Parts: sequence; C-alpha cells; structure tokens
Amino acid sequence: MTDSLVSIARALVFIVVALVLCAVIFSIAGFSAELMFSAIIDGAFLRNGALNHALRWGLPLFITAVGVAISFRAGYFNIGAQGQFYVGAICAAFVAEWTSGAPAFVVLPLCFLAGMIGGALWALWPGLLRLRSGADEVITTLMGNFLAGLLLIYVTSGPLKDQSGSGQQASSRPLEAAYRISNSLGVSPLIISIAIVVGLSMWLLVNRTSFGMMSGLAGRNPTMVTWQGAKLWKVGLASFLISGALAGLAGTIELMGPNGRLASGFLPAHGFTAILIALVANLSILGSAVAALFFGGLASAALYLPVIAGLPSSAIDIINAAIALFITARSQLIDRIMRFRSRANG
Amino acid sequence: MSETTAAVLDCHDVTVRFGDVVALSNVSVSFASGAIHAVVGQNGAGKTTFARVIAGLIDPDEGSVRISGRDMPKGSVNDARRAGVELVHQSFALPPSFTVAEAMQFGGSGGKLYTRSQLERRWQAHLDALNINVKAGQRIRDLPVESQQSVEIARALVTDAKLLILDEPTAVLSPEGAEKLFQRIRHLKSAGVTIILILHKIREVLAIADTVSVLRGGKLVEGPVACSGIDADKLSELIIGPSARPLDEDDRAALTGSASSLHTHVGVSGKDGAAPPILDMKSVSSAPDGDGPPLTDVSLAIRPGEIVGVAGVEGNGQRTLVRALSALADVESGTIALDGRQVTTLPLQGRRIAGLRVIPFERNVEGLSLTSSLWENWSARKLLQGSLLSWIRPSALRSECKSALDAWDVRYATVAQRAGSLSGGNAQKVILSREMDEDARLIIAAQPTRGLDIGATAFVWNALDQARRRNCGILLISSDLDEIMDICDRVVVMLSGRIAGTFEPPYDIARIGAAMTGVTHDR
Amino acid sequence: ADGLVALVHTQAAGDSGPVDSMISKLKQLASEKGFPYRAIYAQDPATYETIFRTLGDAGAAVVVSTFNEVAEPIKAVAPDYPDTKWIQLFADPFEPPMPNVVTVSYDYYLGCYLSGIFASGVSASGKLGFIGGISIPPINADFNAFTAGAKSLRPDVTSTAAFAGSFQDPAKGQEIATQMFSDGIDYIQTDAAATDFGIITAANEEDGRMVSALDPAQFPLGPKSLIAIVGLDFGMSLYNEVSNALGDDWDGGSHVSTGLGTGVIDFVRSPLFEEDGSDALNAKAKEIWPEVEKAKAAILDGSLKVPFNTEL
Amino acid sequence: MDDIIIAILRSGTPLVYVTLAGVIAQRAGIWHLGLEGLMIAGACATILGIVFTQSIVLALLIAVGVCMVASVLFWFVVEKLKANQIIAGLGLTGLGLGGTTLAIESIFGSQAAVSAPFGLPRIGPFFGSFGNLSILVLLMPFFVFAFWVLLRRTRFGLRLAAAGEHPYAARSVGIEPSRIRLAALVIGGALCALGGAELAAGSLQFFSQNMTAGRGFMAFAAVIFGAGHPVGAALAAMFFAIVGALGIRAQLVFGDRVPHDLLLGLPYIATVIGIWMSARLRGGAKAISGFGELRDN
Ligand SMILES: Nc1ncnc2c1ncn2[C@@H]1O[C@H](COP(=O)(O)OP(=O)(O)OP(=O)(O)O)[C@@H](O)[C@H]1O
Ligand SMILES: Nc1ncnc2c1ncn2[C@@H]1O[C@H](COP(=O)(O)OP(=O)(O)OP(=O)(O)O)[C@@H](O)[C@H]1O
Ligand SMILES: [Mg+2]
Ligand SMILES: [Mg+2]
Repeated sequence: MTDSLVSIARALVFIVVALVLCAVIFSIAGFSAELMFSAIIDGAFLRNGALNHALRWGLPLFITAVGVAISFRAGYFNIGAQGQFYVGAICAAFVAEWTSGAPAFVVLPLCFLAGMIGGALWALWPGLLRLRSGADEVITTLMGNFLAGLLLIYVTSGPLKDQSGSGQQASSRPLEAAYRISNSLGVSPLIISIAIVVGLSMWLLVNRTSFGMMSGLAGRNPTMVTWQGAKLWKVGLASFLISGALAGLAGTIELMGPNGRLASGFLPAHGFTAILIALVANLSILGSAVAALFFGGLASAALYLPVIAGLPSSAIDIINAAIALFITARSQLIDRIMRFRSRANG
Repeated sequence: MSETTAAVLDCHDVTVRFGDVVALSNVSVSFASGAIHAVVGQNGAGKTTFARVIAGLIDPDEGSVRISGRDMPKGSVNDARRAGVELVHQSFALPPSFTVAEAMQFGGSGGKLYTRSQLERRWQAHLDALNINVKAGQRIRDLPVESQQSVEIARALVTDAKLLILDEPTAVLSPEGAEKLFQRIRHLKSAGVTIILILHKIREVLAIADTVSVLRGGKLVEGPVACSGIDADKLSELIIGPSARPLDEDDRAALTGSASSLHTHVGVSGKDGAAPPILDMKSVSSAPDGDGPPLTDVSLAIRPGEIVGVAGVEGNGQRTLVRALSALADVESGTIALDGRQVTTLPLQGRRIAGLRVIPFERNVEGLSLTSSLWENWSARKLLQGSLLSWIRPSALRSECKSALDAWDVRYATVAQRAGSLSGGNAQKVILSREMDEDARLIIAAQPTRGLDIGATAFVWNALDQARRRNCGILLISSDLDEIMDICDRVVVMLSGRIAGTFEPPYDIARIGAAMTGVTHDR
Repeated sequence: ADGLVALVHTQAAGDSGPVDSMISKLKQLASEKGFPYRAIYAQDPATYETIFRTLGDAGAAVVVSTFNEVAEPIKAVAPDYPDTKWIQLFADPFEPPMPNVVTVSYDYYLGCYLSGIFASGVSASGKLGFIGGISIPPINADFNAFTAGAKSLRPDVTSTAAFAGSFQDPAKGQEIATQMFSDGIDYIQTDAAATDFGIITAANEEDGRMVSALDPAQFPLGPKSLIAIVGLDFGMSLYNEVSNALGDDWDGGSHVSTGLGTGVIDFVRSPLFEEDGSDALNAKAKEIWPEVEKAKAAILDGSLKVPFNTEL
Repeated sequence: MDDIIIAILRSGTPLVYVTLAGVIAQRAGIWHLGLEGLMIAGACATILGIVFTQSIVLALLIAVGVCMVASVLFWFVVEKLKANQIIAGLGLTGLGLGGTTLAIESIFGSQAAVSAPFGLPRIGPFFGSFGNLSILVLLMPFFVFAFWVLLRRTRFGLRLAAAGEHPYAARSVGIEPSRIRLAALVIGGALCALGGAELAAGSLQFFSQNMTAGRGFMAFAAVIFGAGHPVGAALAAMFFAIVGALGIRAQLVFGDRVPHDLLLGLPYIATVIGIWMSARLRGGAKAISGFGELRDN
C-alpha cells in the first residue's frame, strides 16, 4: 500500500519537475509558461469530456501496456509493441476488406481474431530468434517496428488504398458504420469492456497462475528456474505471443473504433508510450491501468495545447520527452518523506 | 613486542542497520596487530557486515573505525585499502567475464596501459608465487568457486596488505585446501600481516587462530579472547547461545572436532540390501559439460534409506554428475533409473515429479532468485509439478512457506522480503526447506552445509538423517571429508570424471585421501 | 479566440517548400489583417479529427488543412461547426459539397510532367532519376507524370525512382543521389522536402549533374546544378483562400481547381543557373524550352491529357 | 565504384562515432537510448556554431560542450535519481529532437533547414577522388583503435567494465561506479557530438530537423550487434552503412518490379539476419541483456 503511494507520489513530483524544466525552456524560447501549465491541466483534467478523451487514448494504450508488462516480467525486453500494434491493425483491415458485406457479428470476431493473430505473429519471430538462437530481442523487435511501419505505408498506398476520388491518400477505405465499434470519439461500452476483460484476465494470469509466478522468477533468474525444471522457452514464447496479441488487439480497436480506417503512420508513439506506462507501473497490471489513464489524459492535453497555448509541435514533443526523462526517477528524499508519513499514520 | 601489542584495528560502538534488521549493534572491539583473529557466529550474526564495515564497504550508522591508530572516514574503501585493509569475499566479488589477470589488475595500481601478454605474465608470476594453479588467461566464469576464491585471495595480496580479512575462506575448500590456506595464512602472519578470519568450524578456529571473538545477533558476546584460554564446547555454547536448542552429543562432537578422530558411523536399521535401488546409474558417460571433466562410465546405486557421499577434490566431475542426474547435462551412453523407472531421457521436471530433489552448488544463482521474494523462491518447486496454467493461491503459498521456513528456523522478517537480503546461511536453509519435502525420493545435496554455522550444519545433518529414515535415497556431495565420513553410509570418490573408489564404514581417511589424489591403492 | 485562423499541416514544417511557405504566408496575412493564428503540425492521422474539433470548440473562424488524408475528418467535423470555415488544400471536391467547406485541388503532377519533357531535352545520357520522400500515392503520381513527360519526346529515356524513406533525411538523399549520378543518371527530379538538400549537395559535387527541386528558395544552393524547379506556391494559394474566407464574398461549398493555369504551379528555370550553369546545358535548355511551353499550352487548352496514376 | 565507397564511408562514419559512444556507455552498465538525441544536438550545435562563430573549431567545441552537458543531465537522472535507463534515454532523445527544432524555430522564426557557409575541413586532393571526405572520416579508424585500447587495454577500461558488469565488485576495490559512468557518458557525449557534426557538416553543411532519422537507434543496434566490443560494434556500424547502400542499389535495380517499401526494409531485414547469425556464432547465450538491472531497481 505505502509502496504504491510512494511510487504515485514520486511520479507526480517528477512530472512537476519535468514540466518546470519545460517551462524554463519555453520561456527562453519566448512562450508563456503559465499558459502552458493551465492548458495542460485544463486539457488533461478540467475541460468537459476530459475523462472521455483520456479514455479514448488511454484504453488502447492500457491493452498494449499490459502486453508489454507480460513480456518484460518474463525477462524479455520486447520493445516491438509498435510493430505488433501495426501488424495487428493491418491484418484486421484485410479481413474487414475481404469479409466486407457480411453481417457485423461475423466480421467483428474475425477482425479481432485476425488482429490478435497478426500481432502475435509479429512477436513470434523475434521470440523464436531469441529463444532458439539467443538473438537479442531488443534489436530484432526494434527492426520489427521499422519494418511494420513500411508495411503499413505499403498496404495503405497499395493493396488497401482507398481508390475514391483521385485516390491520393495513403489510407484504406473507411469501414462501413456497421463494423465500427465506436464513433470517432473512441469510447464505447464494447471497448471499455474489452479493456476490462483484458485487464482482469491478465491480472489473473500474472497473479493467480503458476505461469505468472514462473515468468516472474524466470525474468529475474532464469538459471534458478531451470534448476527447478522449468522449460524456459515455453514461458518465454508464451510471453512473446501474449504481448504481441495484445498489441494487435489494441491495433484492431483503434482501427474498428476511433479511426475507422487504416492510415499510414497512425499513432506512431503508441508502442513507446505503452512501454513507458508498463515501466512506470512497475510492470503491474493495475498500475498500468492508472498510468494508462494518466498518459491518455496527457495525450489529449498534447492535442489541446497547440490550439490553446499556441505551442509549436516541437514544444509538445519536449513536454512528453521531459516527462519520459523524469517519470521513472526516484529520490530518497520523497521515499523517506512518504515512508515517514505512512509510519506516522499507521 | 610493543609492535605486536599495538592495536591494528579499533572498532568503537559500531552499529549497522539494514532497514529494520540490526546487523551489528554497538560492536566495540580492538585487534592486536601481527596475530590471527577469528570471528565466529551463527548465520546472520553479522560477521560479513562486520568485515564490510572494516573494509569501508558499509558506512556504519553509528560508531567509528580506527586502523593502526588512524580514524577511518566512514565508508571509504579507498582509505581502508590505503591503510592496508583487504577483504576476501567469499563470493561474487569478481566480474565473471574478466580473465584472472584482468581481475587482478582492475583493483590494483600501476599498469595503466598494458598488453594481454604483459598482464598475464605479470599476474601468472604472482599466482605462481602464491602457488595458486589457475591460468591468468582463464575467465572467472569458467573457474570453479574454489579457484575463484584463491584468485580473490591473490587479488587481496596484490597490494601489501596489513590487515587481511577473509570471509569464510574455508567454506569452499577441501580439507587439503584448507590446510594449504592455513599455511599461507601463517606465512602471512610471520610476514607481519594481521589476519581476521570469519569461520564456522570451531576446529579450524582452534587450529589456526590466536584469538577468537564471537558475534551473536549482531552483538559482540565475547572476545577477543586467546584461543589457548577457551575450549570447543565453551565456544559452541557462546556461538549458539543459551536460547537455541542444544545439539545432540555426537553432532556437537563432530562439529567441535573433539571426536573427529573416530568415524565409527553406524547405518540406520531401516536400510536393507534387498530393496530395489532408488537411484540406479549404469555406466553413464556424459558429454563434456562446463567446467570439470565429463563423466566416464559412472555406475552408482543408492538404496532407500542410504546416504551416499561423493568425496573428491572439487572439479573432478561432481558438478557434471549432479547436472547429469538433473537432466541438465546430456548423457551420451548408459542409463539412469529412478525408483526402478527409466528416466535417462526424462527432462528435469519429470524427474522432479518422480521424486528427485536437487540442492545445487551455487546457492545464489542456481538455488535462489536473490531479487525475488522468499515465498516465490520457496513455491517454485510446487508450481512446476503442475501445468503452467494451473491455478495458485498466493496467500496459501505464503502461509505454507511461512510455516516451512519457521520449521527450519530461518531468520527472516517476512516471506515477502527478497531472498538476497538473507545471510548466506539462512538462504541455504530456504533451499533445504524447499527441496527436502515429504514426497522427496532421491535428494541430491551439493555442499548443503557450505557456509553454515554449526547450529545450521547440525540441523542439516539431522534433516538428512530424517529423510533417510523416511527411506529417501540421498547423494551428498561435499568437499568436507569429516562431514562425509560422519554421516554417509557409503562413500564414493570421484577422480577426473570416474568413480575412483567405493568405501564402507569404518572409513580409513588415509585410503580415501589416497583415492582422491589418484594414488593407486589395493582393495 | 475570435477570428482565429488555424493551419493544420500534415507534413512537417522545415521542408523549405510548401509547408514553410504556407506558414510564413499565414503569419504575413495575420500581421496584415491582425487576427490570431495557429500553425499546428498534425503528424498522426488518428489525431486529425480531435484537433479539428478542438479548433471548432475554440471557435476558430477559419481552419485550413492539407492533403486528402484530412478529407474524412473534415467531413465528420465541419457539419458540427457551421460557423467555422474549413479550407482543404490539395483536395478532391466533396460529394456532396458542404456549405462551410472550400476544397482546393492542384495539378502538381503536371509540373512534374513538364520537368520530364525538359529533362529529356537536357539529359545527355538519357537516364533520369526521381527521388521521393516516401512512396505514397501523390508522390507516385508525380513520378509517373515525370516519366510520361520524358518519354513523350524521347521514348528511349529511362527514368528511375528511389525513395529516402523520410522527408527529413538529407544524408540519405545525398547517398541516393550519389548512386544515381554514378549510374550515369544526370537529371534528378526531387520530391522529398528537406531530403532535397542532400540531393542538391550531391549534384554540386561534379559538373554536368542536374537537379530540379521544388522551391525558388533553393536556387542559391546549386547555382551550377539546380537547373529548374517545379514550383508550387502553396503559400500564395493559402493567402488567397484565407483572404477570401475572411472577406464577405466567400462562396462556401465550392471547389477551386488551380495549378498550371493560375501560376500557382509552374515549371521554372533557375535564373542563377542561366548565369553560372554550363553554357552547353543552358543551350540545350533553351533548345527544349519551346517543347515545354507547347505542352503547357496543350494541357491548358485541354488538347493534352496527362494521366494521373498513383500506382508505381 | 569510388562513389559507392565514398557514400558508404559518409553514411558509416557518423554511425561509428555514435556507436562508440554507445559502446562505452554499455560497458559502464548503461543502455544508452539517448544517442539519437545527443547526435541531433551535436548536428544542430555544429551548424549553428558555424553560422554564428564562423569558426569550425569553435563550432565543434560548442557541439561537444552541449552534448557533454546533456550527458551529465542524463547521468544525473539515471544515477542520482535512479530513473529507468531505457525510458530516460528515450526521453533524452525526445528532448534532443524537439529541442533542436524549437531552437531553430525560435532563432530563425521558421523550422526551415539551416545551411552553413562551410563545413568540416576536407582531407584534401592528396586523396584523389576521396579528397572531399571530411577529416572525421579519416580520423574514424584512429578513434576506433583508441577506443579499443582504452576499453580493452587500460586499467580505466577494466574499471569501466567492472562498474558495468559487477558494481559490487567495483565498489569493493574502491571504485565508485557512478563516477565511472559519469566519465563514460561524458566521453560518449563528445563522440555523439562528433557523429552529429559529421552528419550535418561532413559533406552536407545543413541542419534540418530530425535529420538523424533514427541513426542513433541503429548505433544502439550496432552496440548490441558488436556485443559491446568497440571494434565489433564499429564493424557492425559499417555493416549497416553497407547494407543501407545496397538497399539503395536494390531500389535502383529492382525498383520497377518490387515495391519500394519492401526494398527500403532490406537494411532492417539484413540487420535481423546479421544479429541472428552473430548470435548463432556466439552460441546465443552471450547475447548481452542488461535486463536484470532494468528489472531490479
Ligand atoms: N544487503 C543487505 N540487505 C538487508 N539485510 C542484510 C544485508 N546484508 C546483511 N543483511 C542482514 O544482516 C544480518 C547480518 O548479515 P551478515 O551477512 O553479516 O551475517 P553473517 O554473519 O555473514 O551470516 P553468514 O554466516 O550466513 O554469512 C542478517 O540478518 C542479514 O539478513
Ligand atoms: N551484492 C550485494 N549487495 C548487497 N548485499 C549483499 C550482496 N551480496 C551479498 N549481500 C549480503 O551480504 C551478506 C553476506 O553475504 P556474502 O555472500 O557476502 O557472504 P556470506 O554472508 O558469508 O554468504 P555465505 O553464507 O554464502 O557465505 C548477505 O546477508 C547478503 O544479503
Ligand atoms: Mg557472512
Ligand atoms: Mg555465510
């Protein structure tokens, strides 16, 4: 309990630190710092529908982040969430294209299946390379992201290209309304319940099955679990596949939900933010939910800032970067204060 | 005369806390220079912490340390080393990827820029001078712990140490090794070096030390007193303290060494030759595997209720034997049967389900995940009996773990604490409590008492005995001949991957020793 | 913010081309007419609609955005904000039109067609190159038009396309161009925003290497190599459209089709090159120029139809 | 043919410098994903330096200074504030990319590329058709060698490795790991500055936003590819350069038949294959994974 308190306090304190740093930079560059602060607070929390916006960006992030946490726990630094997210969306888009016309209750399940399988496959090959040959997954998954990005460009300006009009945009045809699982605001009962189901099932998997504990142990000391007779590759492969499938699921949600079409280069920072969330949450599922909501709010604030505070896009990048730089920081000072208070209280 | 009486080390009111654990409380002690001082105490008594404070690795929360009359700034390794303090860690203080030569170099002075051959020549000479037989070009990770330790000692002696602290140096050594070490230590003493020895074996204390000091629960309960003025029983009394349950006679005898001359071991009645063996290895040969030679044509049978000891100089295939039995080293020819069932091709998980239990050599790497909680470490075995998706109830596991650890009286705060925060001895007990459960059939115990205090050691021996009474088969690998001769029903000696001899009680230490060193002998 | 005018550009600024010129023109207009403005880089298609809504909520008077990717979002948002005027540059006409949306289309590819004709005349080797940022439909169309133009006069010319994979990677551009030139290609049409700088640098390394870029501002970068540009005065066009929108005689729902005819798009020779460039090349250029003019006229009077093909 | 070699040297050199920075950090126990950010900062500072001081020396000094300061910040966050290396590194990268863009925007009022009147000195006609390469290309092999010596043949190198591989062992001989890491990061910062300088002023004489285009990450890949060995990593970097050149060649040759996006992917595919091969050769197990630390703090 106190620990989670401590880590939340930490995160908040250092977010403030980061924002102060930004304020300094911006006032040097000649932008109003207080305007920035008010715009962030307003955009993330206060304006009407703020929660809605936070959910729109936060829910898919949460799903991907849970996957990231699963593979990180098992000791595999699969940073390929972005690629798996894209490939999942691509596969779902293809299925939607092929089955177009069929009733929704047929198309939707197929799309989700395709999305998750696609994501899993995009995690499978780095997984195999890692587990069978020891090829470092950090690079292979990084390369996987680049490749998936190119693949997305290819399908959106090739096979899936929207031919309407002069056919100039690199994006797929808009999905029929029947196949959308949410309007463009991106929050719907279905999406929320998917997130809840994923959260619950993964929480159970991690905390209530021997897989969960084994992967936790293996992530910290593979040798020890080998001496216990565990088959590392099983745990490892499962972790890769699950994380890929969840990223793919998130991709499918973005496609069938808010976006309603596949556009080249959409949500380019999704995977990175998901990794951020998983690590900030210290790889805990529940923590990821909180962090995802927070970063969702931040994402919507980032879209709100340039309009209200007139900050250039580079400024937004700086804000996100500064937060990334500091958010996992911890200082003995804060910990002591928090511990002290928790002692005092109980 | 005055030179020897001058105190080389003064600790004043030293207190060290780790969170809520008080590792040392108000320890005030001063050691005369030019002598060998033993520090003894149970696991978790604070010996290592004490050593680390002197070496400047731990900055005490209270108190001060003076070395040869000069106050040491708190927690400064460099100042301590400049004052001539060197600490030999029992383990983990050499980067695994380094070559021996590099490991010597990186802490030392001089040789800012070098070539490999220079470096190796330089340090090979140093190693040879200390007649430590490892190649300066070898990688640390490829060395057995024994050699790693000698390398550590060699590193400590690179600079001219005035005060040399060794943390359980004998724990990893065979009796010969220990004797060699003691000669080296006496030699150093005569060269004017003061030595602080952290030891568990009272016999060793009495054999080598001039004075002994006893730590219990972080407090200095005795000493330094001259060893001439104290006897084994008194010392063991002091170490264990009035609170702990007294040892039964022959264990104490074995531990304190007072009875170490007669190894008249009597097996338990339960064991009968007729019963089918629990372990039946038939002429097993293995592929070369890590360090040490491969197994060649090893045949070994263990009957229910029998403890078979594997003696031998470390690095003669004991590790490969354990790995082969654990299905971690691949067997090229021969068969392994467990409880009459062929398991030659069965993976470890299967063998464990069939009742195999392993207490591996490397406690902190193979035995435990130091950064995981105690209960996770403890539950690992249970979890792997079922499928990966089988359901678990952490709360249940926690309480099971708690009761098990309490039964083995492990000193810990909560089952949620990291295994790494236990002292080595207690860490070992956690492993024992995991591996020596009710439905164990064959227990492979590799160096189970290494680094354990006398109480814990006796405890382990009793546990092994209990298991034997439950008709388990037990394979005990130990570099401690006394231990082996004291509790084993049969002893096999391994020499370069083969079984060089089998001995039944009453044991003849001379013949076993001969077999270990490969001197031919007639049966 | 009353009278807020916002430009939502979907390609990064810093291309020393269309986007930068739009932004500077917007600033200019803002200072002339004295209205608050925002230049917002919308990098992520998933965010277009949110940004538009935010602008609508902020009560923006005029929202200008670029390229077809934003068409769907505008269609979704515009009806909810009738008081905001929406302008989509580089767009297809809406079917059906929306009363508060004006769409503007450019036939940029025609400029590339002319560049192709010109290239076929000035190239000695008959090997032409085209370097784009990413292989997306509009860029593909430019390449196809470029090739068509070249082959229309010299069927034997070869034209090769390559893509840097980014609109912001001059070093890559230089590497690609270097390889193209060493293959004997002597005329490269660029279509890669900031990546072009590397291409021009590569061309400067040896005589006889020719580049056609996108923006007059680039002339000084290659006085001996940058022979012409396919100019697209996005800035001017934005200036006009926003002025109209702010005026009273704005006819919403209309589609403006502009380009070659109105001089917003044109194929222009570099005056600097005409001075410093090799005389031989300039001579060739003069020789071929009538063909360029002829094709341009034919396109304008409709007698010449250049196919618009977005597939490679 | 010369052109191809020149092109490879040009694209490889910046990568090598940044890779060396990654190597020294990695050996000191820091997984440096801030390389990209430092590289872009170096590129930007160099060009701005030239523009404002008209002196290449001053420009380089400024660039090196900027990157060193940024590295100290990174060190402070990672070592003193115990932030997660990977995330903090990516944050540093973001700061670099965003900060440089904001800088040129607030200095020149537009994000348009900044061009410098001159760039790094060239190695001169003596080298014939290679004369146009910058001196940093010429110095690159010496840097690699120097780093090999520094990391594998000096006591400092050993201490660095000890601090990275086994901080506890380092501490027990009186080495302060975090100080060593500071040194490693600062040196690395300087190298990133050189890499950025070569990229922007080696032959281009331009700065445009995001012009590093992921090279910092390729450098990071090279570090792992080369298993943290300076020479191996430098070779890996050059390998990436060669593969990149081949990728372009493939576009020029097969562009009319094969989708360009796929051809653009070839370098990445080749990297994966390379990693896989080297892992097989190294027997897999040795593949670096600094993941333990990542989990356990
Ligand atoms: N790094 C640490 N973190 C937390 N607790 C620690 C740490 N190191 C030691 N302790 C605790 O301090 C006490 C003393 O430990 P120490 O290792 O000094 O005992 P010891 O005498 O060396 O035991 P052993 O005989 O097993 O080596 C133990 O209770 C141990 O759990
Ligand atoms: N790297 C480390 N960092 C912090 N504490 C450590 C570390 N390694 C060991 N410790 C603590 O120091 C104490 C002593 O462990 P160490 O391995 O140094 O010798 P030891 O206690 O004698 O172990 P053993 O009983 O295996 O001989 C243990 O309680 C452990 O918690
Ligand atoms: Mg100890
Ligand atoms: Mg111990």
